[in-house]
Amino acid sequence: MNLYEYQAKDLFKKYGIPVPEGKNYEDLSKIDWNKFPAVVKAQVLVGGRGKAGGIQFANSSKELMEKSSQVLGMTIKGLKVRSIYIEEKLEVGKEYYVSITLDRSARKPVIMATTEGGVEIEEVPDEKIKKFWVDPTVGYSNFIGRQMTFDLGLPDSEGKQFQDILAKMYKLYREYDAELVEINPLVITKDGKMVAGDAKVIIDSDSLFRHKDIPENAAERTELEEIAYKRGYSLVELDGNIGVIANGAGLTMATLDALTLHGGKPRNFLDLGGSDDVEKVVGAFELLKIAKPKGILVNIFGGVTHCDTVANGIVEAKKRVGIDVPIVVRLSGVNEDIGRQILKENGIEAYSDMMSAVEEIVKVVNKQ
Amino acid sequence: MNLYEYQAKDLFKKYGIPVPEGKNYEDLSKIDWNKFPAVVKAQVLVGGRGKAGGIQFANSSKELMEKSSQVLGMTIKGLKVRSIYIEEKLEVGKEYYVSITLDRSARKPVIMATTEGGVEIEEVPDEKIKKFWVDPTVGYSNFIGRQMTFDLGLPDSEGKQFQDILAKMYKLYREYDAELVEINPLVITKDGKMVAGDAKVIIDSDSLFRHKDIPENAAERTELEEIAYKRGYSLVELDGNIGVIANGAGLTMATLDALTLHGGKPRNFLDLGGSDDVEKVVGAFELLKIAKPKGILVNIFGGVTHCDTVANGIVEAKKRVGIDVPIVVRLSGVNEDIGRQILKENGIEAYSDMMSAVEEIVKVVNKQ
Amino acid sequence: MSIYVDENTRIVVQGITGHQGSFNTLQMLKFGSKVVAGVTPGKGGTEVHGVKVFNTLADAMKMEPNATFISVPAPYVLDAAKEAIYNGIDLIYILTEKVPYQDTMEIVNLARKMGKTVVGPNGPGITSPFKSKIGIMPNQIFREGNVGVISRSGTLTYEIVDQLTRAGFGESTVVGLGGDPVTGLNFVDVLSKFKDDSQTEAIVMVGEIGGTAEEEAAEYIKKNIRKPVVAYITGRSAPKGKRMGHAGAIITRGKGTAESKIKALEEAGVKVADYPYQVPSLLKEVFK
Amino acid sequence: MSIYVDENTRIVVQGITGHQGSFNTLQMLKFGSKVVAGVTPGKGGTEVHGVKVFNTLADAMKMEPNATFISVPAPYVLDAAKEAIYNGIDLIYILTEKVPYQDTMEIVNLARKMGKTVVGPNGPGITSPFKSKIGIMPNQIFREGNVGVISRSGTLTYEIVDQLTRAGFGESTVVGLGGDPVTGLNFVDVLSKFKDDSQTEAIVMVGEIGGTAEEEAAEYIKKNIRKPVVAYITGRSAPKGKRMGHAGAIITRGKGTAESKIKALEEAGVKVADYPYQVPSLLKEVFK
Repeated sequence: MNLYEYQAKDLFKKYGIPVPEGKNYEDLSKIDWNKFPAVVKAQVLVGGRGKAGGIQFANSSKELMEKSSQVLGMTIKGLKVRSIYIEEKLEVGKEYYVSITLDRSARKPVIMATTEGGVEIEEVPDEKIKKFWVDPTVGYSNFIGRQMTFDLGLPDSEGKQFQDILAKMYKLYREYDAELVEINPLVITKDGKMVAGDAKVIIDSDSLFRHKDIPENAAERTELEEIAYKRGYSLVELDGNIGVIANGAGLTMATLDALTLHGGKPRNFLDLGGSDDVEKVVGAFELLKIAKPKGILVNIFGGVTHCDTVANGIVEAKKRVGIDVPIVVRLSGVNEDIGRQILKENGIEAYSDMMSAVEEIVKVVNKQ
Repeated sequence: MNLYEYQAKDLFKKYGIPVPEGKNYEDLSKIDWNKFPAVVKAQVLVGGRGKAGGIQFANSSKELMEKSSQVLGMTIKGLKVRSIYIEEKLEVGKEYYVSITLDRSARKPVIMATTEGGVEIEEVPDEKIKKFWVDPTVGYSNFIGRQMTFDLGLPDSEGKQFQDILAKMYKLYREYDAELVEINPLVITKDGKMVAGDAKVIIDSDSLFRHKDIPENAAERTELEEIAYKRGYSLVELDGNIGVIANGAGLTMATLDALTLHGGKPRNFLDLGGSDDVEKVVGAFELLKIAKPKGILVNIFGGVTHCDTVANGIVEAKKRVGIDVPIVVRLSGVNEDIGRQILKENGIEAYSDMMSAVEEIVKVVNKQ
Repeated sequence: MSIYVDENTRIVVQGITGHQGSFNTLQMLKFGSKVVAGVTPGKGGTEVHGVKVFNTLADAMKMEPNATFISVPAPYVLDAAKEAIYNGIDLIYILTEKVPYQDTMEIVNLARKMGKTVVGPNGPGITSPFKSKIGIMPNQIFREGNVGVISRSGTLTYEIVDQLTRAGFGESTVVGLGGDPVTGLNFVDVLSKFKDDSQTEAIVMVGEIGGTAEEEAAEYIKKNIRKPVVAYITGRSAPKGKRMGHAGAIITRGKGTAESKIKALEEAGVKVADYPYQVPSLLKEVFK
Repeated sequence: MSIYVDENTRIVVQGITGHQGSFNTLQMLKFGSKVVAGVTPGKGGTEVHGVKVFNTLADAMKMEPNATFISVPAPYVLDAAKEAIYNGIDLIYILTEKVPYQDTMEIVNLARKMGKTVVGPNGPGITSPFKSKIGIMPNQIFREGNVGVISRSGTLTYEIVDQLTRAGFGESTVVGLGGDPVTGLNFVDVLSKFKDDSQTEAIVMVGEIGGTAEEEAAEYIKKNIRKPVVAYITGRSAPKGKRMGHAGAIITRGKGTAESKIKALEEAGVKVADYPYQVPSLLKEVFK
C-alpha cells in the first residue's frame, strides 16, 4: 500500500530521518504557513505530478494561497488531489538517490544508492547504482553504510549523514514491513545538510494487521474495486466488455489472456479464490452487475471450489441479481457432471473445455 | 552487574511485567506509604536477606515505621542496607520460578521454569525444571512460551499470563544485555493473577556503554576493589598476607594456586593485563600499599608486557610508593635478562622460574 | 524416484483442527500420504481422521515427522515456521496466504542456513503421485509418470496437470511454488532437482508475469537442462502496473512482462504454449 | 598438518592502523604469517608494515583473505564480525576484550550456521609453528613439534608453551580459546580437531574455574581421544563467588570448581599437573 508523501515524511520524522519542515492541508482555509520560499505539493499516489503542475513554488502568503488553490482539487492522471503538502523550499546543492526494496530473486532486501539522484532511477546507468543485499536474518549493520559511502565516493562530511539516514531507513523498512522505502532526491543542501527531498514508502498490505497506526489508503482502487475489496473479492477493473469470473489468480489471468488472444476484451479480473460457497458466487455476479459487461464468462476448474456449488451460485444469481447479459460457463474438475446438470435444468449449457467457452463468449459479445 | 530489586522491578514495569505496587526509600522521613498489609524489603546485593531479618511485614503506618527503621541501616552479610523497598503484600496462592540466563556450553540463552518456586532453584529436582534453549540468531518466538506452558502443565488461565511474562522477560534480557533475568517467586495470587514477587536482573558489565540509563552499582566491590576499579585495575581482595602482582588472569590465578599449595596465603588477585607501562606497575604497588601485605610476589611472563618495563616499575615504586615489605620477583620471557639486571642494580634478586619465587615469598612471609 | 516428497515423507499438520487443516489431512491420507501427527495447542490428546493431535510440535516429534503442513492464520505463520525449524523439520510447506513478505523472507533465509526446504507460502504444495502429497492439489487429476511440473499458480496447475493426465501423460512430481513475491522455492531450485531425477524425462513450467524467476529459469535451462521443457506463461493481457490477485503480478519498469519471459524461454529452447490446452500437444512434439 | 591455521591462511586485519593491529601485524609477519590486507575506514590506500590498507573489507577481499584478525574497540566488534561473515571469511579471530557477551553469542551462532569458525574474543589466538600465527602469542616461545595445546588463558599459555619448548618439546598447534563466558571455540571443538591431526601426538589442556567446558572435555576425551592428554587447571585457591579477572571465573552452585574439573579429567585418564612447571614432566611420563 502506497503512502502519501506526507505520511511517509511523518514516518521519516518518527525515525529521525531529516525532512524539510512541512505540513499537510486538506482545506485552503486552514493554511497557516508563513515560511518562504515554500513549495506546494499535490498529494497523489501517481508519479509525474511535477509535470502535471502538481508542484508549485511560492514566495509570499498571497502567492501561496494562489498556488495552493490551483493545486488542491486538481486532477492528476484521473486522481483528484485531496490534500496538499506545504514545505520549506530547500537550497539544493546536489541530489542523490537511495532506496531499500525487495529483490525477489535473492529473497533479500536490496539497498540501492547513487549520486545521480533527482531523476528516474531507471535512467541511471547500472554501474552508477551501488547495491547491497542485506541478509534478513543478520539484519543491517553499520559496515553496510560505510561500504556504500566508500563505493559512492562520498566526502567525509556527507558519509556520516548518509550512514545515519541509511540505518534509520532500514529500521523503518523492517519495522513497518515496507515493500519500498525510497528517497529521491536525497538532497544535499548548499550548506551541506542531507535531507529527504521526497519520501516514498510502500507498506506490505498483508502486514497492516500489525501496523494499526497506518490508515488504509483507498485511493489506489477504483470505486468498483473498493466495493469488491470491502466485500472480500479480488477484483481488478479493465477497459473491455466481457465480464470474467474464474477461480485461482493464475487461471483467471489465463482466461483473460485467452480472451484477448481471441479478440475479446475483458472487463475485469475476478478471482473466486479457494472458496466453495454459493453466496460467494452470487456476490461475484453482484459486482459484475455494477461493471455492466456485455457478456459474462465463468471459468471454473473444480478443486476446493466444487463445480456444483458454482452452478448453484449461477442459478441463484440469475434469479436474485437479475443478470440480463449472456452467460457462458465452463466447468471442469470436481463434480463437473452434477454442475453441468444443474445448469442444464436452468437452461444454461456448460462447456467442459476452456477454449470452447472462450470462443463462444467472444462470438456472442462481438455479435452484439 | 547485579541490580537491586527496586531497579529490577523498575525495568519489569518498563516492559509490562506485573509487579506488586511498591516504592524505594533511602530515608525514613520520606516514607509516605499507606497501603496495608505491606512488606519492607532490605535492598542488598546478597542472597538470604529473609533469614537475616531483611524482610519484614507491617499492618499499619506505626508498624511500618518500626519495621522500616529496623531494616534500613542494618547489616546483612557485611553489607549495609542503604535503602528499603516497601511494597503491597501479595495474597500468595502458588509460587513458580522462571529465569533466562546464559548456558555457556550451548552458547545460547536458556529459559528455565518450574512450578516449584519460592525456594532455591538448586533444591528443585532437575526433572521438575523445564528448559528451553533459544537460538539467539532466531530469537524468542511465541511457541516457546506455549511449549513451556504445556510442559509445566499450567492451567489455561495461567498459560496466557505466563506466555506474556516470558516474552517480555526475553525482550528485557536481550535489549538490556542481561546475564540473568529471574523471577523467584513468580506468584500466582489467590485471585489468579501472575505477579513477579521478587526480581533479579544482572546486566553484563561490558555492555553498560549502551545502557546509559543503568547506574553502576559499586556495592559488590570492597573499598579497595572500588579504588582499583576506578584506576583501571582488575583487583580482588582475599584474606591472606602475600600481595600478588602478575600479568594475565590465568597466570595470576596460577600464582595464587601455587602460593596456596605451598602454605602461603594470598592477600589479593591483581592482574596487570596486556599493558607495557612503567606507571601501570607503579600503580599496582600503590594499591598493594593500601592492602598492607606482609610481602609481595611479582610474577611476570614477558610477552606484550616486557620484563624490563616491569623491573623499572618495581624500582620506581620502591622509590615513590615506599614499599617496606619484602618483594620477591620472578621474570621470564621478553627482555628478562635486562629486567633482571635492572633489579640487581637496585638490590633486588629476580628468579626466572615461578616455583622458586613462590617458595621464597612463602618462606620470607611465614618467617615474620 | 521423485523430488521433495516420497514414501519416506512423514507429515505433521500444524493447525490440524482448523477447516483447511482437517480437510486436507483427510485428502492427503486418501492420496496415500503418511500424515503422522497434528498440532493444535490445547487440543492435545484428540484425533483428526485418526491422526493424533499434540499440543506442541515438540511433543509431536515423537511421531518422527520430517515435513510439516502449516495451515495457521497469516499472523502466526512466522511463529509456526520457527517452531518447525527449531524442531529440525526438513520440509516446511506453508499453505497460508497473505503472509507478510518480510516474515516469509525471514523464514526462507533462516531455513536455507539450516539446510531446510520451504515450499510456499500461498501455493498448492507438492505432489509425487502416488507416493506422497503435501498440500492441497486435488487427488483425482494425477497419474504417475515422467513429466515434472513446476508452477507459480494453483488452479491453473490443476488445469494443466489434468490436461496432461487426460492426454495420456503422467507426472513424476508436481511442485507449486506459490504466488507470493517471496517463496521458499523458485523455478531454478526445482529445475536443478528435476535435472537429476531419473523418473523425470520432461518438464512443464507454468509461469506468470512479475519478478524475473522465469528469465532466470531460462538462463539455467540453457546451461544445464538437457530434458525437454514446455512452458506456459500467464498475464500477457495484463495492463501495466495493475495487480491481478497475486502480489507477484505487478509489472514494473518493463521487466517481468509476459513477453520478456516468453522470449527468454524460447531462446533457451523451451516450447511456449499460447493456451493451457496446448501444453500436452507441445509435449508430444518434444517427446517425438 | 596442523589445525585451523597453516601455510594457506591468508590474514586480513580489521583495525590494522590501531596500536594492537599495527603491532601484531608486524609480529605475525615476522612469524611467517601471510598478512595480505588490512582494513581501516578512511585509511584506504595507505600501508602498514608493507600491508595494503583498504577502506572496507569488501575492497580488501581482492587480496583473497580467508581469515580475519579483528582488533576494533568492543562496541564495534559485532559490526566487524558481521562484515567478515557477509564477506565469506572462514576464520574470525577476535582479539578485543570486554565484548558484550550477547554480541559474541550472536556472532558465534551466526558463524556456526554459515560453517565459519570464531576464535576468541579475548584470547591470544592460534599459532601453528611456523606455518602461521593469527593472534598475539609471543613469537619466540615456539618450536614446531607434536604437542597440541588448548588453553582458556593468555599469559599462562605462553608460560606453559615456553616450558614445553625449553623441555625439548615442540608444538603442532596452540589454540587460545579466550577468557570470556562465550567463545567461538571450546575444548571439545579443538580436541576433535587434534584427534584427527596426524602431526599431533599428545595434547596439553590449560583450563580454569568457571563453566563446565573442562568437564565436557573430560567426557569427550574418555570416549574419543586415544592420544595422551595432560592438563593444568587454575583457580583451586579462588574463593567462592569471587571474580578473578575473567568473567568466566565465577564459581556458582558448586559447579565448575577446580576440584570438579580435575576429578573429571583424572577419571578420563588425563594427567593433571599441580603446577604449570609440572606439565613437561607429566608429558614425558605419558610419552614413555
